Amino acid sequence: MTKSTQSKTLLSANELTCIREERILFDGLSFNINAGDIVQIEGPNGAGKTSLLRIIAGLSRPYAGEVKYAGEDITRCRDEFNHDLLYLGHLAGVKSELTAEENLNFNLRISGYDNFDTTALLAKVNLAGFEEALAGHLSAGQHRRTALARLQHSNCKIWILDEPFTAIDKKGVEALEQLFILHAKSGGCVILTTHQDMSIISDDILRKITLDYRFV
Amino acid sequence: MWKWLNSYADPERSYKLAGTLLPWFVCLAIALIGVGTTWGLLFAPMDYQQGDSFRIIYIHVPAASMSMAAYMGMATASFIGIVWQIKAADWAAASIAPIGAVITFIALFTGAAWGKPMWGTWWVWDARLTSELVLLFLYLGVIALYASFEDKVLAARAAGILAIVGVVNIPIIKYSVDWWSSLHQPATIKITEKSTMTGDMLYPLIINIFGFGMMIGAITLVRFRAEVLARNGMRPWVRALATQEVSK
Amino acid sequence: MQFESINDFLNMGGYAFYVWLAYGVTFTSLTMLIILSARRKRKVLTEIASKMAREEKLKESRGNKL
Amino acid sequence: MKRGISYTKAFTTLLQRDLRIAIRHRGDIFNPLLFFILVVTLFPLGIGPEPQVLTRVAPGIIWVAALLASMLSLERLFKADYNDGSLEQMLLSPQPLVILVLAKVFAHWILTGVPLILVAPLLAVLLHLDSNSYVALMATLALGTPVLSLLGAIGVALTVGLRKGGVLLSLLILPLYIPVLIFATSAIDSASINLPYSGQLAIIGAMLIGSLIMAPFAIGASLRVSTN
Repeated sequence: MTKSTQSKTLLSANELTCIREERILFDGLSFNINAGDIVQIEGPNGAGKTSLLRIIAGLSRPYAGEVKYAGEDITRCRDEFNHDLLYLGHLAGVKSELTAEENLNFNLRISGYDNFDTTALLAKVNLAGFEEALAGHLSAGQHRRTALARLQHSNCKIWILDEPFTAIDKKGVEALEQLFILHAKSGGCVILTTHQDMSIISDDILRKITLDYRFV
Repeated sequence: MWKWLNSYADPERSYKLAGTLLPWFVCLAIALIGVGTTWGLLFAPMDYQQGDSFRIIYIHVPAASMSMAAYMGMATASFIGIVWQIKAADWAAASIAPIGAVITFIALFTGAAWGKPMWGTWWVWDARLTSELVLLFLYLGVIALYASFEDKVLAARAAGILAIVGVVNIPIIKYSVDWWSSLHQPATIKITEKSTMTGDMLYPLIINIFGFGMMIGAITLVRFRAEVLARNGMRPWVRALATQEVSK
Repeated sequence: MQFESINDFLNMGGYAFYVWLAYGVTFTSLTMLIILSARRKRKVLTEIASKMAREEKLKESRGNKL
Repeated sequence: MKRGISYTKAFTTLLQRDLRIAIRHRGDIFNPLLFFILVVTLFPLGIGPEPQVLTRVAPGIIWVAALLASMLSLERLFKADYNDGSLEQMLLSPQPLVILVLAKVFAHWILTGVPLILVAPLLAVLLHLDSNSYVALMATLALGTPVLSLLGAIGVALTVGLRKGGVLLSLLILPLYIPVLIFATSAIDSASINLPYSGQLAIIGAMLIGSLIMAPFAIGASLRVSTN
């Protein structure tokens, strides 16, 4: 925490309000996310964790307030912001008609990368030998790993991950945690939600933003 | 401009502003339509070709011209709502849509009722009627789209995009329908022959056109007020109104 | 005045059916629209009130559990 | 890690992916085509087999069937991507959304519009279309079906997040198809009586250019609303 407060602000949320079906999920929510931060959004089901992540990623528009990237509203500098953003939602964005390799290939290409070794990247997420398997035939965990393989080859500073550990085994979770720490140390930030306890990322390096379930 | 708009974007203020404007619109609408219709029905001279059936003009033409104007108004409101993110504009657009649809229906129906004595059949694929029919579909599309989103903030944006797409297309549709009808049925009786209208026939028509405009404005204000309340149900001032209403 | 008598007026030069049909339908549909629009405010407010009551209940039951 | 690919590359990458998926899922190509053929064959059964009557109504039937087939097939344009999260990734990719949207619509047109154009002469034979009109039929379909895809994609993008899309979609987009229908059938009619029809073609061409320029923005904005 102490270290990160001095470093550069990557994202700042300013008085965010989110209303879904006439119910206020949160309002007046402000925070900064700096380079080097690993931030966990926590709260009970229905508190608006996913909604908050989607607002920060620029997928949803807040009812009021704004998210700023490099001092500018993200809806006004989408191209620059998207260049620095890696978002993985509940849905992995993996096509079941394509093989693991084709999926990764496409996802990286469309993010602008041109030069990479899919086999090596898939091996890093323990999918060696599954390159040619259709994603639809993979198990839930492998399916998820196919999506997560993108993290292995990313120079985006801002990672926004909604439940990244779902369906991932213990060893896989540890590997991911290590990857997050590495990413934070190299000047990036990770914003995530999870219901699992993390073993390597201890509370002293983890920042938490807590959302409460509200009735009104 | 947008600073000025923004000061009215505060829901409570726009609710109250609509409340202040409402009586004026209502009075003007009643007065204008009252005068225009009485004049048109009782005092305007008979058309030498169409006889008294032409008196339908005093509702058909105002409805037809206002149906288009209401669509433009709705699309403008949507555009303001989408570009400047002013929610009051979204609510206004949502309030106009059903009114526009009813007005368009009136234009269609009166057109048909006029067509029967003139052409001997209820429906002719005349350019004006066909355009009105398409306009009705456009309205219904906007209304249906707005209704099918649970989240009304999204609903307004989606319906707004559709309304704007519609506005871009309306001239093209209108042009193509006019062209098509000239292709398929040359020179039938045009039901609104401007040149033969004398002043005495024309003035009530113009009065009624303005009257219809005012009436649409008045109904829009009524619906707008309800829409503001519905979309701001979580705000204290609306809740206070709700408590008052129930205890009454 | 274009018409000699009330009957003459109602007859509309033989086009009574079409003219009055057009005016009638216009009048009815506009009246219906106006009534429905005017009623909306009350409907919305009662809905909000009942929602408030529901929330109150929910809050109480939650409060008891915790 | 160098980054940045050209627009062309982004376009072709997405185009290739969509074509590859469609080839692995062939039903998606054939169903709308089958629908097109079936609708057209129903008409002679409905209005009688007299060649003169069929010749007269053939342009209209083929074009209305094409509108319906195009609309039917469009329904799935963004559905799968929406359901598996690829659409979100598209919206968040650093590539301009307009390019990606164009690639998707183009892929869809190749898969459904082109087969439609290819099978149309066959149906024209069944409907005794005037022999002068074949070129006009093909030309209007070639220019008109992309317009249908582009305009339709707006409606699809607006309804992709809704559970009950079908009927609503037709209400949203069929009115927008009217000008294409009018000018296309009139071009074919003109051709059958040996009149020039380049005017109508030019108008459809103008609509194609107009929708190519404007529709992608509307589609992009609609997708942002739908994924909200």
